Amino acid sequence: MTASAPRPAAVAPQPGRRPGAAAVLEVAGLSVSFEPKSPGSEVVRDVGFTLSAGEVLALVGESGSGKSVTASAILGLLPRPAQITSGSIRLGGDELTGLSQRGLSAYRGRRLGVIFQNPLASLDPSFTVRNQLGEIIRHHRPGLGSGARNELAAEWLRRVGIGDADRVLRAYPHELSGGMRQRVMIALASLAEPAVLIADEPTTALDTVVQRQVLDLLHEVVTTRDAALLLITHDFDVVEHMADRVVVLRDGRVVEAGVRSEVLQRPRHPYTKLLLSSVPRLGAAPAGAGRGAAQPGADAGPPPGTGSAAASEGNPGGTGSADAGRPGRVTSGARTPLAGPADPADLTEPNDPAEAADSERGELLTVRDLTKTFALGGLGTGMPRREFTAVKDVAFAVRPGEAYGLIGRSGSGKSTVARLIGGLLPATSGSVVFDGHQITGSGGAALTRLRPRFQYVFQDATSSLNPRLTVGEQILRPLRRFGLAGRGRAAGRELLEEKLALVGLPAELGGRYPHALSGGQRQRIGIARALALEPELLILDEPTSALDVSTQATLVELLLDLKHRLGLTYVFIGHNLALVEWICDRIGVLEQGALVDEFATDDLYDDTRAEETRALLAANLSTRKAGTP
Amino acid sequence: MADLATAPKNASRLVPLPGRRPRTVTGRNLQVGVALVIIAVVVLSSVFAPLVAPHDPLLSDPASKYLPPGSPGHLLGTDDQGRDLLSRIIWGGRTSLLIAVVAVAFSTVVGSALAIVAGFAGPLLSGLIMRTVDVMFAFPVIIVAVALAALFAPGPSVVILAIAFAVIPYVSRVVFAEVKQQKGQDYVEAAVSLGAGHASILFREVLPNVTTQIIVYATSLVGGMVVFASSLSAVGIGVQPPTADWGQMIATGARVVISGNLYVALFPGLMVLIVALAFNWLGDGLRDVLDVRQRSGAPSRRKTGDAGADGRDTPVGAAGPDGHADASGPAEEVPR
Amino acid sequence: MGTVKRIGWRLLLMLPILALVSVLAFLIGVLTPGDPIEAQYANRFTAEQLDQIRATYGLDLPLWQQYFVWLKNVAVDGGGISIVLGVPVFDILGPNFLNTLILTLGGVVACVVFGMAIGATAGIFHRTWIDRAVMLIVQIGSNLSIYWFGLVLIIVFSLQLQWLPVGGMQSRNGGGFADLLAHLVLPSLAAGLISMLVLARFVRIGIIHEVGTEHFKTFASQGIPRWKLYGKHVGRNILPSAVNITGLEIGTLITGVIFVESVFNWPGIGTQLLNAVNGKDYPVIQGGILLVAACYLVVNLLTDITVDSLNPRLRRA
Amino acid sequence: MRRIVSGVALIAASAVLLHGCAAGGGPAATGDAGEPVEGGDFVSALYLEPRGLDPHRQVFWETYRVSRHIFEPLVQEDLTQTEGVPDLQPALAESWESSDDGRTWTFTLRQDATFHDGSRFDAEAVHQNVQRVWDEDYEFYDEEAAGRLQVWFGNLSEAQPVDDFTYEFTFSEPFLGFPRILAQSMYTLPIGNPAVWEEHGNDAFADQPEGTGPYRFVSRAIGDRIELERNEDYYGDRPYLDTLTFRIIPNNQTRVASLLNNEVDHISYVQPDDVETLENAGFNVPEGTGAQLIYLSFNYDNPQLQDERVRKALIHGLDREALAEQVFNGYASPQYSFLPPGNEAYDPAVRDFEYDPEAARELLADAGYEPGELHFNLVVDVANENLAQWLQDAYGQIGVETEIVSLDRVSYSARVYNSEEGDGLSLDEFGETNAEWLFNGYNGLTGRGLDQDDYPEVTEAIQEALYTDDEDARIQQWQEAEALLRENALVIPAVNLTRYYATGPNVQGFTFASTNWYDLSTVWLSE
Repeated sequence: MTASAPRPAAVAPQPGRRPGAAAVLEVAGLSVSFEPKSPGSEVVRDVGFTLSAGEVLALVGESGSGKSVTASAILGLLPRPAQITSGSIRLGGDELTGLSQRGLSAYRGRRLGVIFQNPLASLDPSFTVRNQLGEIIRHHRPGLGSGARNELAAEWLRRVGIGDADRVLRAYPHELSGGMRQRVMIALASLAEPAVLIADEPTTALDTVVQRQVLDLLHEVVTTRDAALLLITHDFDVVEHMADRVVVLRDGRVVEAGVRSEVLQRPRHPYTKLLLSSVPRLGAAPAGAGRGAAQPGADAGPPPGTGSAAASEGNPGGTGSADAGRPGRVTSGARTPLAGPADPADLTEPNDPAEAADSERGELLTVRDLTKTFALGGLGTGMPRREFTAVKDVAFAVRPGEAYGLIGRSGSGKSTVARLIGGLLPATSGSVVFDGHQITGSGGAALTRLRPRFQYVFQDATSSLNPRLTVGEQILRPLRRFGLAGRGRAAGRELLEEKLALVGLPAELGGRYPHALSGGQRQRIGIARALALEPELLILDEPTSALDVSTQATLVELLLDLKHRLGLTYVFIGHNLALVEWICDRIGVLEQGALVDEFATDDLYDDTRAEETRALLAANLSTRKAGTP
Repeated sequence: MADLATAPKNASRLVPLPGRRPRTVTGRNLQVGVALVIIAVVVLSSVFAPLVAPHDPLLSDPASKYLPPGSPGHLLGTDDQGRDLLSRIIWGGRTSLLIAVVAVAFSTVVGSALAIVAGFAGPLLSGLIMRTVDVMFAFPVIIVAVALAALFAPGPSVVILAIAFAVIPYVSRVVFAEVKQQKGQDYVEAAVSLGAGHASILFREVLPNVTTQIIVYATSLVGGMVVFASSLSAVGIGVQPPTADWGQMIATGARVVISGNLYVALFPGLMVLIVALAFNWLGDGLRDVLDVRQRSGAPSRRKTGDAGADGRDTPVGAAGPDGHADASGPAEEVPR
Repeated sequence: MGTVKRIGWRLLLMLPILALVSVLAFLIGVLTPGDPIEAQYANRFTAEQLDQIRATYGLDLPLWQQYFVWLKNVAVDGGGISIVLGVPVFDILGPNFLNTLILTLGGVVACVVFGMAIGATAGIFHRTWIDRAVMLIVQIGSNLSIYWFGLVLIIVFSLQLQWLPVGGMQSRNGGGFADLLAHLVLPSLAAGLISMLVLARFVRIGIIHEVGTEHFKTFASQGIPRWKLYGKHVGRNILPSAVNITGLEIGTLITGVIFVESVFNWPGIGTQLLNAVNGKDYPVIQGGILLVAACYLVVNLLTDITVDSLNPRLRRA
Repeated sequence: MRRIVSGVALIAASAVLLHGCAAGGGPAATGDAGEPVEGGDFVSALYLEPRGLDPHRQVFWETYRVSRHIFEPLVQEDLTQTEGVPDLQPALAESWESSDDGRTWTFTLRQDATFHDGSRFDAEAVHQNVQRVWDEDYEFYDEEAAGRLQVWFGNLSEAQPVDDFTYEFTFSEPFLGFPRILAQSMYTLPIGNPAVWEEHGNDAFADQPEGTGPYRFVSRAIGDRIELERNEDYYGDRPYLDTLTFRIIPNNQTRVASLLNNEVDHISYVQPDDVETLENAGFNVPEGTGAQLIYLSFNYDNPQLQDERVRKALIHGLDREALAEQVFNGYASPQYSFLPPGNEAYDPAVRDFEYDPEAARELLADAGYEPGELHFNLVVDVANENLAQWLQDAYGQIGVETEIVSLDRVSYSARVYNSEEGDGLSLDEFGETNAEWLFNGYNGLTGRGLDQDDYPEVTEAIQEALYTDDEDARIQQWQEAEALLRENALVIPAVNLTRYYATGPNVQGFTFASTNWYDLSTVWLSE
């Protein structure tokens, strides 16, 4: 797959930007180190940029790029051992480096405001909103009486789009939704009308739908007051949506800087190019190679394995031999609808005619009326007992060779559905039938025998690997359990090499412990471990959401490639519509535990889509860019 | 900073902390080294007390009582019976260490077993065990010791049982929290998904992840229990005279403090302190050495335990000030 | 409503615990080897007379009846007659319990004041030499034997410096509140030592955690002065845990108080309990155990209620 | 070296002091600071918690050291005497006489005494006291008290008032020692106010003890203190001190420190190691010969010790002079008789089996024990642990191995009366001034498994002395009985303490009496 070219940045709302305006924030030659005494240990090196009034500057980079440390340094909030080793930070012409905390406090709030990433944590949980806003107002405007303070607070809440300001003022943070809290946070940071607002990943923790509202609000708040915004983000969609100028950081250094359109459309630095190409784009998928040719014909029953687009990047090392070693597996993807009953004898016969019918209809996985209820509180917890229905009456089917996407906002129940399908969680009611065999409610032994045929890849690769075992052991152990490991140490080593090669990892990684691997490598191990049992169905529970965008891209390509080469069937859980569109043939949309929409990926933009689907679509920043001039 | 690993969803992005600094590690190494040397010296001299001790610890010589430290033949002086203090301290190490180690080992095994059962049992049994542990947790140990001493005659067994009562709830909670935390890790579900059975998950997946914590925790407890046992002996419900025991020696020495013979109580007290510190340091060191994972510190001490099924959505702000990676020393402190 | 219900629920939970403790306390008396009557009187009495004396103490009844006789005694006249001292158990435990409460309170105050101060110092100066020095002291302190520490305090402050009395609760001429305070200082310090250091560690970690939170940075980024941040936001947010820890430490504190009583000759329940153990005076042991257990449960309940009331999530629920 | 020199000097000094007192005949054994001054609050530190302040139930000596200031007996001993047998003095009885057969004792009571509630002391009051401990038909008959007094009042056959102020006891056997028994501290009959128990019951008496004594009860906080105040209506000599406070300070060091810090004026049970410290600091540690006997009892349930040769060997093996010097720093005198100094029948000249380790080893060999073969437990009260350790060492030298079982006071009593296998010797302390104490002590040995039928001549001699009606022969009979007991090696007398109390520098008129209690009504505080 080649990088999908960034959509022409439609002319973003051009706020009152005065190109020649004086720089309100100038950062020059900034270096920060956690070990100031050892040279070369800087985590931020020689970073410089300027920010003018009315301007939005995005500081972009992946984790570890130093963007957050840079922001902390500007704020004078570096954690204790970290120090600015060189450079200058000028705010409205005043040098901030070298100022004491007391000296800095004169600038804070009044001239420099911050909005943090996690709205759930950036308000003090112990005080009401009124108290917290009041404290800020009292600090900046000590003369104000309490009535006037309340009035001002309420006014600001209304300004950030909170209708019932009185209720919100009385509320504790936990009583507000995430989006609401971030609005309060914006009000709080803007109260003193600072010349520069720094927003550190302000929407990362928010749902896509809310994310867009908050970004728009932020933009409005900043530009109407002719303030400047320094936006810290890893998300190019956000950059594209918000920024006037962009600074790209990598390993603490600026790799590229410039006007947004320049950087996004004509990136000069290869790293920027890589990042941009890695961003999944809505609507880009059909043009790209990812989803494969199978997709259009999905409804008619897939001819799996015939995908034309083998992964463009290929598999680093050894893939060929791996495939050669298991010729049968390649064709297994092309299993006929009747393959279920014909499968190896160790599987139980379908006992239910209806289930047999499922497999005859060509469904590898059939979900019927699936419901899951959790009990909360109750005896001894000091909380009243209540029930919470995470999933209700969900039904769908997945055909062999298909990639089925499940998408929804956080809390929509998509992960619960995944875990129910994966047999990791008992269902409250309803059934999950895999290739004619009941997964729900089936006993331990029967389920265990079935397990090698459907595998699960977890969202958090770190957590899904046992930290005390070498990754090799973790891959081989299930093989031994099912008698697939062969005999002798050499056989094991060979097998391991093969499994690792499948996901593009060198064999020597097998001897390592998970903590010695990078995030991307860990997820590859997670996939290798799942694939080692040679399953037909892979349940992918947001496998890339914890990864940086560039890592995500390579991983997605690996998944697509594996699917084609091994003829796998996927159930892919995601919250990023673009990513799901990229990977999946069909998509189901969950809203509050119910499946509200289901469609072939090509029909995503259809007018017949459910409201929730359209909301998700509308919230996507790149879509809006695409749709609105 | 090279690790592009996982960005925990809720973690603050503004303040990425670097990994442990090398200088601290050498500091730790030095600490562990000192601790090991102290423990080795004390353990070896206790084991070989008959060979090492210059005098019989019970041999009294009334003619030479209260010899000050540095007297010829009596490096640390003599006590009210004219017994050699150094020899008594060396022999006392046998009693004091043995009691502490046996008590901690016993409590660790029982406490861990309880916790693991609770961790893997259904809510009813688990609740029963952990609520019982809760009740035991803050219950004044001294009352238990008093009751035990009333039931049996005062002696080492009373001390060991009292320590067990004191320590089991701590161990159980630590291990339970640890088991819970491990059970919450996806690798357990991964193992289920990969066809592992209950026993396999317990013994081959979770236990290896918990044992280190148990060992580290137990190690750090030994020191505290040396101290606690010494206090019990000092108030007369522990080791009885004339057996050489540090707590006993403190109590004996306490009788002559006002007469000006401070050192009789001073040396055994210092010994208790030094050995306890050494075990603490060793525990800290072990934690660093054995911890292949970069995981956060000791588990929560709050009594409500886990938030339950909805714990996934609990915001960080509500989690309280524990579980922080920067906890120095064990967060769980046992009374002494 | 919810709060009342929670408290009611907790009260209800206390009952079986109290019943269990009472049965245990009773059994302790019964299972104690050695017959206290014989120990006291054997040399002067015939077997017949001994039986008579047993009957006066109700020791001739079946076990379960003895339990209820005992419960009645506890309820009606405060636990029967001490075998060793020949006076009602209540007369022994009542006043002494009050003294122990005073010392425990002193311990709590020492624990809270010094624990907070030490923890705050270390926490605020985290990652500086001050933090390291304080934590070293904390570590050393945590490994001190309370009994020995009390002794050292006496040597230094009473014998060498002669600032404070060596022991007891009041001076020879009685003396007022100031006199009581003077007597309270050293034993409170010794009794509260371990708890104070536990609290200090939690406060320190709490502060470090709170300073790392986004809401701390939110207010710091608004230029609110540090002292105000620590005083209001950090303080308020670590308060529930601090209260919780202090509550949980009551058990430790009581243990400390009892160790300390014997060093400082504090006329408290611990001294009486240790005496009673030595004297196999089980009416006193039973009464003492019951009293301390009940006290512990009440403190626990109060702690829970306080912690709940400090938690905005529960306050509104 | 310094220690010994100053110790010698001190002994000499206090000897001079004692001589001075004896010569002057004054009551003051401590200090000589001119005329007595009235007033002041006196604080004494006790080392044990007293039992309930009930005159008929008291056991521990610290109990009656307090209660004797509240309750008075009919007859008392002269507590200002520091040496020899204290003389008997009238107390609530002005005079007493016995019938010729020594079975009937008639007491003429004083008529000016009142109880602390103002009610009159008379023969009826005495009768109610007697009934309480003796008359099973009396509504307030107290089994516990009766049990305690059984030892002396067991033979009481009749007791009644003769008139308002005359009271008569009739015993079934002659009982010449009765008046001195009445003057003792426990198992006897100090007079309490019967109105109290008749109103509140026997158990409640100790909560509001009332007697006729020079001080009245104010309050008690167990574990802390007992407070008494002067009885302004006292019929006898007005005591100097306004109040007496007895603080309970079991910790030896704290007790000494409290004295040193002027927190208290007086302490009991001074440890030998503290004597020098106190004296150097200007405090008085009076020397006396009060009945503070420490002796070792054999456990006769242990077959090894039923062998007289073994018992003799154990006496031969004990160097009592060294014991007094090394364990008690010389503040104790070696004791060779079961009767302590101060006892009516005490004879300082008698000796049992002198220190002779060689003889001890031979006796043991004779009894069939090679060195190291004889092995038993030394059961001691924890307060005497250091002594036990010294003994362990001493017996080791004659080839006897011992293991120390150190117990608190009450566990100790329980253990010695219910000995366990292997228990050999136990360590006891006591002593009274009456010759009858030998009977009491001998009975005590039966509690250690001694069968009195095994030593008929001893039993007989004691019975004879106890029930003699020959006043002139009485003391000699007791001495003969003691000699028999001693020859049979039935007990090992060890030492008698010579230092026991310490007082502050301004305490005047305190006497280390030759019994085991004291009188504070003659004490005053100088400035």
